[in-house]
Amino acid sequence: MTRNTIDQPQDGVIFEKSHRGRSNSCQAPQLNASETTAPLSIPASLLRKSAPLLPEVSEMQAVRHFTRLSQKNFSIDTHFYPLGSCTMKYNPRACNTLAMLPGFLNFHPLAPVETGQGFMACLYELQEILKEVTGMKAVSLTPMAGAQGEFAGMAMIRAYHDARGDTARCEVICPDAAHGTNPATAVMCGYKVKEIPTRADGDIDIEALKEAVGPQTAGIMLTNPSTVGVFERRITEIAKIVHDAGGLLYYDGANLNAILGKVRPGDMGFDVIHMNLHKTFSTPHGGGGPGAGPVGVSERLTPFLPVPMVDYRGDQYRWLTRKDRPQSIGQLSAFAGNAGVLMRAYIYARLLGREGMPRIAEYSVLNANYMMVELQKRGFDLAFPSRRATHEFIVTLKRQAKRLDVTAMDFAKRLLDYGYHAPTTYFPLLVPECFLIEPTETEDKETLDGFIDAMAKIQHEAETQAEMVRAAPYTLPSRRLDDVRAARELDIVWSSKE
Amino acid sequence: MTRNTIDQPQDGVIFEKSHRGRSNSCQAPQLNASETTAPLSIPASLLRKSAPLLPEVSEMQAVRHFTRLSQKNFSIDTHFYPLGSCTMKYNPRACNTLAMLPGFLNFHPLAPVETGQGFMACLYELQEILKEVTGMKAVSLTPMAGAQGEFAGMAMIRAYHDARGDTARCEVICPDAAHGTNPATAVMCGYKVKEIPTRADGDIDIEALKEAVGPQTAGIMLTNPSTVGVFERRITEIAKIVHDAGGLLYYDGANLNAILGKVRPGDMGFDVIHMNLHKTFSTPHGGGGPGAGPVGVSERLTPFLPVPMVDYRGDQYRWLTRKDRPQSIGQLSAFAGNAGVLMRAYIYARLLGREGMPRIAEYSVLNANYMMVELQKRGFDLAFPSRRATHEFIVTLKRQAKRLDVTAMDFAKRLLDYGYHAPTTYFPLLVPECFLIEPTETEDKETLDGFIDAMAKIQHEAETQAEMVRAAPYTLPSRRLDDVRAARELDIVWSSKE
Amino acid sequence: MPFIPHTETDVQQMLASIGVSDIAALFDEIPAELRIGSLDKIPTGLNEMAMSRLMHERAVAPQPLCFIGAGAYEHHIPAAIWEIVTRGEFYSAYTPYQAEASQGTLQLIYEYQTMMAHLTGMEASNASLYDGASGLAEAVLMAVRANRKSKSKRILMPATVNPAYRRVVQTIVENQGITLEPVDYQPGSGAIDTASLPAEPGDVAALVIPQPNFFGVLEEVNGLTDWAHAHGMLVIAVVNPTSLALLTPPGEWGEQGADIVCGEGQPLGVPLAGGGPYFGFMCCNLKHVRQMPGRIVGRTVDADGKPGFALTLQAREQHIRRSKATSNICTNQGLVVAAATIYMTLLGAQGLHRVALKSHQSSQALCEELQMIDGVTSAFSSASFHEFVIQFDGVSADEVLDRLLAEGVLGGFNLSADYPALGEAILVCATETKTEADIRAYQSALSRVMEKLKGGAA
Amino acid sequence: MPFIPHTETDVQQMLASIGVSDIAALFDEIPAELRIGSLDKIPTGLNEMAMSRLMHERAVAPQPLCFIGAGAYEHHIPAAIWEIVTRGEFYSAYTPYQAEASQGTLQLIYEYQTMMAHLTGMEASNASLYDGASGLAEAVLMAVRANRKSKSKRILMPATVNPAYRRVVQTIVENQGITLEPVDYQPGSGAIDTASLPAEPGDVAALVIPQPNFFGVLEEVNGLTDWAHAHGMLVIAVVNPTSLALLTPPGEWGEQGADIVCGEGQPLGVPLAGGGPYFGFMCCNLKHVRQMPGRIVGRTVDADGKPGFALTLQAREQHIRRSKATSNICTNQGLVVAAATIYMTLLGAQGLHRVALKSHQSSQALCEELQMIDGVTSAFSSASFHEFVIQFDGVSADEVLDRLLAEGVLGGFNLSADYPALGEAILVCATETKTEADIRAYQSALSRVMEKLKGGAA
Ligand SMILES: Cc1ncc(COP(=O)(O)O)c(C=O)c1O
Ligand SMILES: Cc1ncc(COP(=O)(O)O)c(C=O)c1O
Repeated sequence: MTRNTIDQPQDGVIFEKSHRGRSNSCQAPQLNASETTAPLSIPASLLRKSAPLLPEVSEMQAVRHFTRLSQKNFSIDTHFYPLGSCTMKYNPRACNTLAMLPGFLNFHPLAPVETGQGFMACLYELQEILKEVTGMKAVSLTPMAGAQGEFAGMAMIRAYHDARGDTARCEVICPDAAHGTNPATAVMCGYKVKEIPTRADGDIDIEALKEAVGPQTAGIMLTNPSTVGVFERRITEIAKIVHDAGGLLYYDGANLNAILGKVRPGDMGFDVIHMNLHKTFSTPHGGGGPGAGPVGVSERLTPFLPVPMVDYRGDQYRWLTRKDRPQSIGQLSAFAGNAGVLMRAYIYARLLGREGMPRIAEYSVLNANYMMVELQKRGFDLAFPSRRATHEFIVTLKRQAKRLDVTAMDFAKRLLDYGYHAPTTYFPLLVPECFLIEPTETEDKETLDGFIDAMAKIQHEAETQAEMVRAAPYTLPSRRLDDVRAARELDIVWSSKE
Repeated sequence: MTRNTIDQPQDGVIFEKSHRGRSNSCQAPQLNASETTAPLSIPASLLRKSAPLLPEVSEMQAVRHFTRLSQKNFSIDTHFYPLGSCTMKYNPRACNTLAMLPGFLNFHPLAPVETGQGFMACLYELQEILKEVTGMKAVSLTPMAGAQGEFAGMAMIRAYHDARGDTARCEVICPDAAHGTNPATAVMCGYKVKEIPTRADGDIDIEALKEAVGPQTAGIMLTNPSTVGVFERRITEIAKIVHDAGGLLYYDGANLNAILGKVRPGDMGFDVIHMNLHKTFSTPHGGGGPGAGPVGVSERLTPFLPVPMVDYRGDQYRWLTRKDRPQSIGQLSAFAGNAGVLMRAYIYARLLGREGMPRIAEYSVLNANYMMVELQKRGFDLAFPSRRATHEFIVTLKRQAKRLDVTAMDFAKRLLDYGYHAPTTYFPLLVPECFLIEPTETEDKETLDGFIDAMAKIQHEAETQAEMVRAAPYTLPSRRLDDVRAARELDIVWSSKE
Repeated sequence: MPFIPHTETDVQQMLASIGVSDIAALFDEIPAELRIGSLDKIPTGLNEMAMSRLMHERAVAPQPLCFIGAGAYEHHIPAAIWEIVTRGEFYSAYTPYQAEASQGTLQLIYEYQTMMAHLTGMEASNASLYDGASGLAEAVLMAVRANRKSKSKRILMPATVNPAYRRVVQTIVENQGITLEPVDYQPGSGAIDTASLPAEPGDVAALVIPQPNFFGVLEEVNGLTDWAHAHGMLVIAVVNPTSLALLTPPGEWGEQGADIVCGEGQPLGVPLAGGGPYFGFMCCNLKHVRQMPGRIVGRTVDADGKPGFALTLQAREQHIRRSKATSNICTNQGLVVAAATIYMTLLGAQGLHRVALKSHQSSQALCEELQMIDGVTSAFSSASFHEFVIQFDGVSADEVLDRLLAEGVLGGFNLSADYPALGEAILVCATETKTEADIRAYQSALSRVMEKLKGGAA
Repeated sequence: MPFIPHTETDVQQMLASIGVSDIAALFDEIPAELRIGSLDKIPTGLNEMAMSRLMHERAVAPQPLCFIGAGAYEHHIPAAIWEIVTRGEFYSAYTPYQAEASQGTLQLIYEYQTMMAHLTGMEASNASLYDGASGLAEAVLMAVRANRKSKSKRILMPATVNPAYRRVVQTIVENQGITLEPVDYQPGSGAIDTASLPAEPGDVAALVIPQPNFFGVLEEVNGLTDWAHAHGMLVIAVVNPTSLALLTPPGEWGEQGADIVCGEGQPLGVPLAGGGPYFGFMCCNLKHVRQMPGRIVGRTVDADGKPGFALTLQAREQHIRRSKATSNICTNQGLVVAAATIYMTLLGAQGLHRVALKSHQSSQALCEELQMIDGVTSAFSSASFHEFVIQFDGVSADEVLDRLLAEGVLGGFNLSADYPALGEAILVCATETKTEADIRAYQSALSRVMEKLKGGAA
């Protein structure tokens, strides 16, 4: 007799709760008589003939529906969520509350700057903070997520080569472990992608790199710590190789947790970096976004930064546009990017302060190394056993998959039953049956221990009742979902026929 | 393999998650050196020797703990909650959002009125609205819940008699169906309580009333519609009987939903009324409070109203205190009552407007009558089958209890499994095995039909698998709880010994 | 129709099922002469947009620097608190009568009870009363019931108890024949003079002891408690919960500790908000728990033997015991208690101690600064918590406060009406929200005001 | 330590388990010469109380009456929306990769897709792009991929498309060799003159059609669509979602409807907030769905055969297809989409229609009022939605706007830089938030300003 045996009255999609003619007049504007009856100045050929199918529900139905939907999610506010490369740390509630003060929400992006000085002061100071923490010369906040930050970075590299007339550079190098956005971005900037392999110890194959670079090399896209969760030790050498070949170095700074306040991409020799404020600076993931992907650059790329940026001179903050920065690659959004996300990151950065930043590195790395060692002690295989973990590390379940036919995905689903979100599975692609595990600094030791115990229990279950594990989860709003059918029998828009 | 078979990592009381030395420094003030080391001017004999046991958890642990706790509740925002006499209707979110604007939250209750004119304007207008809707001459908003409103009302009745030197009136009449707060309040005001019976048709036994009144009668406490969910048809006659005997009439207006904008207690002849804004005016119940229980009075009780009240003259709102109203029964709270609750009720009242109020009566009564008739059609017994329902009505499960040994409580618990909060059970006390059902106006027909179906299904279950029903619920965070043990083995404060 | 989901079709189907032709028919039991037309004096409904605009306009108010306390205190409120408390599942739930469907609220209250018991040093706590003042009234009623040694309805109520509380207690208890007898304070110290207490007070049910008292001054709680117990009285402590992180908990006052502890919970994460909703807390020891008013949550087990929570000892309450209940209280201040519980959780013992200490230090610093102004003197010599009284020499307190407001400072609470003997005096509060710059701002504003007023007088 | 739960004991136990002596040892793979000292230019940390005070101070800003639109629109936002959206379970969840643990987010997106498809008259919708401008860039890239009949990388981009959008598209598509070719508008009507379109446009991948266009004017979308299709182009519609409650949905433009529909979602319940986060929407028909960028949610069944939701068609995306993906987009604007979904649910078709109609009527009324002022003329004759252009005779638009601001009115967006041919002209918007009194207030402020400026000029 479980929760699932009785259909709950509030289940179903919102359209199934809709009732023709139900209206929620409290939210609609009142029209006076002349407004409803006056003939429209719009020609009939441009007018809609029939109303769109939108839900017709009461306000309470809506509140109940979406409140109940929310309860079907795992989230940081409810669960441990050790999703590697995603930095699911605590999102301080104050960042939300303060960013949503009415005075900030009402600021029109095209209003005179006098009406938004407090808002713009926050953005300006965030630029300064990010410069310092990355060791770059200048920062533009405008990219709206990591991938757009990557785009801005690669477009700047291209603009730089173009500005020097160095137009034969048509190739970008990426390690095979790179996040998918890297190659996709390079292509959006008109480049071809050349992959280079990762060595067994997790570092880049420097010999392969040497062979790959040449006059066709526009640049390289790297992450350090890399996406396999180790610090690239020969980074200075790599920088020299690429620079000597005339290429520039792009730093995918989606995950800065492990190095915040410890080592700076600018000091490693990188020319451009993007940051994911929705990871390191703890703005919420919101079930998929929004994020913010500011870019920082070294001296030589400064002229090319995307606009707008915020400037402070005398006693007023103002927007810098293409007019002020003629070599800029241009605008990436209609206004100033995901400003509200930037506000939340700013508040977080000020709460941390200079002393809080290295602490993040220290405790996120401590948590990752502790989990890595403990899981190894419980018999799990590490992908790079000779290395320190950074903010994350990789366990490979290849052995389990082969021997017991219990895959990483099965472990992942069973973890959900135990009340833990699964780690990142099957990324990076080069490690088979992998779990990329990132505990973050905001989790306590008891929670890490609980997760480690759950892993050990599932291992035991896999040995004794593999069938059961393969059919997990059991305790969630849905049992395992049929992805294949989702793609084959495409149902992406509800219709009442069924 | 259910949710309950695996202990979720976040279960347990907050003290079990506490860890000595864990601190959440972001929320504590910074002390400068002199502040921590300076010798205190407080004598050692008055200083605490050891720190109190409060949880030592991180901010995220706290957020996760209380977020997860919240998910264990039923609520209006998640469930149909037809709890009779409680008016669980939709609490518009705007009432909360707008009442929590920073400009309102920062207003100190003792600050000069200049700094809170907007706030006080709302309270003043609420007084006016409540006067109009109850038909009373004056209103004081200060009582902090229904029971305190009752207290204020009975204290005014006493003050009135006392002021006239009519001091022999020592008795208050209550129907046997009255809410428990009524007799309890009468006693707090120094009165003895005389109960009079309810007739089989739900009305008061007028003959018994006539016998009960006399020179000892201070007044009568009535609800109309009564707590058995019917409208007392001979109310004018009753008023006359009591008034003729020199007593006053108290109207328990906890539930005005059924008469809002239709008929007014003032017009029925009542001398004093309290209202539960947390019912009729849809301020949230908050898991037990806070509420607000304003009192309205007829002309003769006006001088005795509790203070403060809000006055408007010329162009400033100001507080009226004992100084302005020397015959007042006095203050009931340190400041002006549950002001934030009053703000929410004010917003709600303005959203409804004059046309919205009778609509509440119409649709809450429609919903109740519909459910009553449909349940009767499905074979359930009504307590007062000859009567119209008001905003609520009573089903008695006496037959089921006798025949199947399945009680109202068993039905109630099984309803939880079906995703419906149970109606009020075992109140009023005079109807055996009763369900007092109040759907409210904000529920749609599909929801009512769903509930009716669930009742029918449970009836069927009771007939075919009574054992199962008696052991419900099955799908909630807890199975049925042992109340007896809770009282016998009193555990009301957590201690680490166990 | 705002908030009403019915379509015309629904209505017709429902009426048909009931067997009436229109909604009006459902009101046919109401005598025709009682039915009313429209509610003319109520404005027509606004949509949310218009209402939102109106409220935003009304919420724009001057936001002066606030140094008023006098029972409601400005403290930092962590953002997490109200974001969680206003979640629908807490906000829109009823009293947890159906325990299985209310484990969230119930467990939270159990945790609250535990925190309050530890903070006050007592064995039990209820789930809240309306506010500090009415809570004290309930404590007085409880003391009269609970004091088995005494048949008296006399209560000793010192003049150092918040005057508003005394007024509320008077309103609530007078109809039951209970009398409140004053105990005076010593003009120099601002506290009750233990030495001058009567040796033969007669049969008295209880002594009320405020800590800190209304002047912010600390009472000699140990001596007072022992004296009261020696004369067969119960001791009712009225305390500021923040101060308890620093001060001896009532459970440890004197030889045996206080018997009933109550107070205003507002300082624990509740906004000023024009005076409410706040909440009253009440604690006692187990031997008196059956005399305590208000709800209580207990831990028990469910049918599977798993721990769970439920309301308990309900036989004390009006819905069971009716006219014999410990109080008429039903709805309490649940949501505000949820806020306080999260506040205490976020602060912890260490954080709350820092709040108390910082508030104390700030008010000490402010008091020293203000005394240096010509014409301003500190009224009392005793140690205080985070409030203090200053007296003005030859100028009106009202005038001073008005002028301070013009300078953007809410200077304090005027004591002249309640304590005429103090002359022109105000009660001033500084909590952890006040920075050194704020303190200087007050000091310099008051300097300017005093200079002008004295100059004008000269 | 803010946000870090570790106690000293925890740290020691963890270090011992790892087998190192201190945390510094965990960084031993980082070359020593790269390690840095302290971040001197970053201020020291503030506690939440201090930060909260700072932000409250910064949030105090003049709140003039706003008549600026130009891509970001002030609409009423029901309170329920952001109270629900900021619930932790939506706010702090990740992208729904683990479908079973993300049914809330997934179902919501499925519902969103359905609403957007119906609103635009298309068969499919993605789960969002960053904003309207970058969404248009993605639409351009998609059109080049999707137009099988054309090998061209030429796109016709009318001058009536928001200039900021055109700049963004330029930035994003130029590196792939795509060219944007302008199409001019008719000076009198403010719309593209269908009649004067070239008979032989050559091989072009797509025509972009804005509706309403940047001037607020309605384009002849039917004629434009048919012309484009007749010449083998795809049609990319850039639309305002509010307007779609009133105007022909792109799926019904001309004979065959638009091929790709995109636009800015901000009007659907998203606050102005200095420019973001907003979201871009994109819809198309099923035949093009595999060319669409961005996430898509599909309904499927679980192991018990019960309906459930999951991300689908992921082979289009970068994490699977890498360099061959339809776009590099990964993180999108999920939470803002949640807000828009709740907005559309609360408003319904009827409510949204009223918002559109009221906005239209308000702006019409305002336009008429303003034109009556001496020196103010309306620039265009065509029908418009909720924005319009006015021109000033002999006075500078900047000057007018400055003086209006001094009167508490944000008068509009200055067009002079983007459209020098219009002279001194501004784009003005009025939505349903503007009352008759607001309209009069603008009218009289502008009258005063014009009088002064003209007087000064004379
Ligand atoms: C290493 C890495 N690079 C790039 C990205 C892309 O960032 P976004 O999702 O914000 O576009 C991510 C995150 O998903 C990432 O983990
Ligand atoms: C009929 C009736 N009277 C009085 C009350 C007491 O109101 P409160 O709980 O606000 O004190 C209630 C509600 O519980 C009630 O239903």
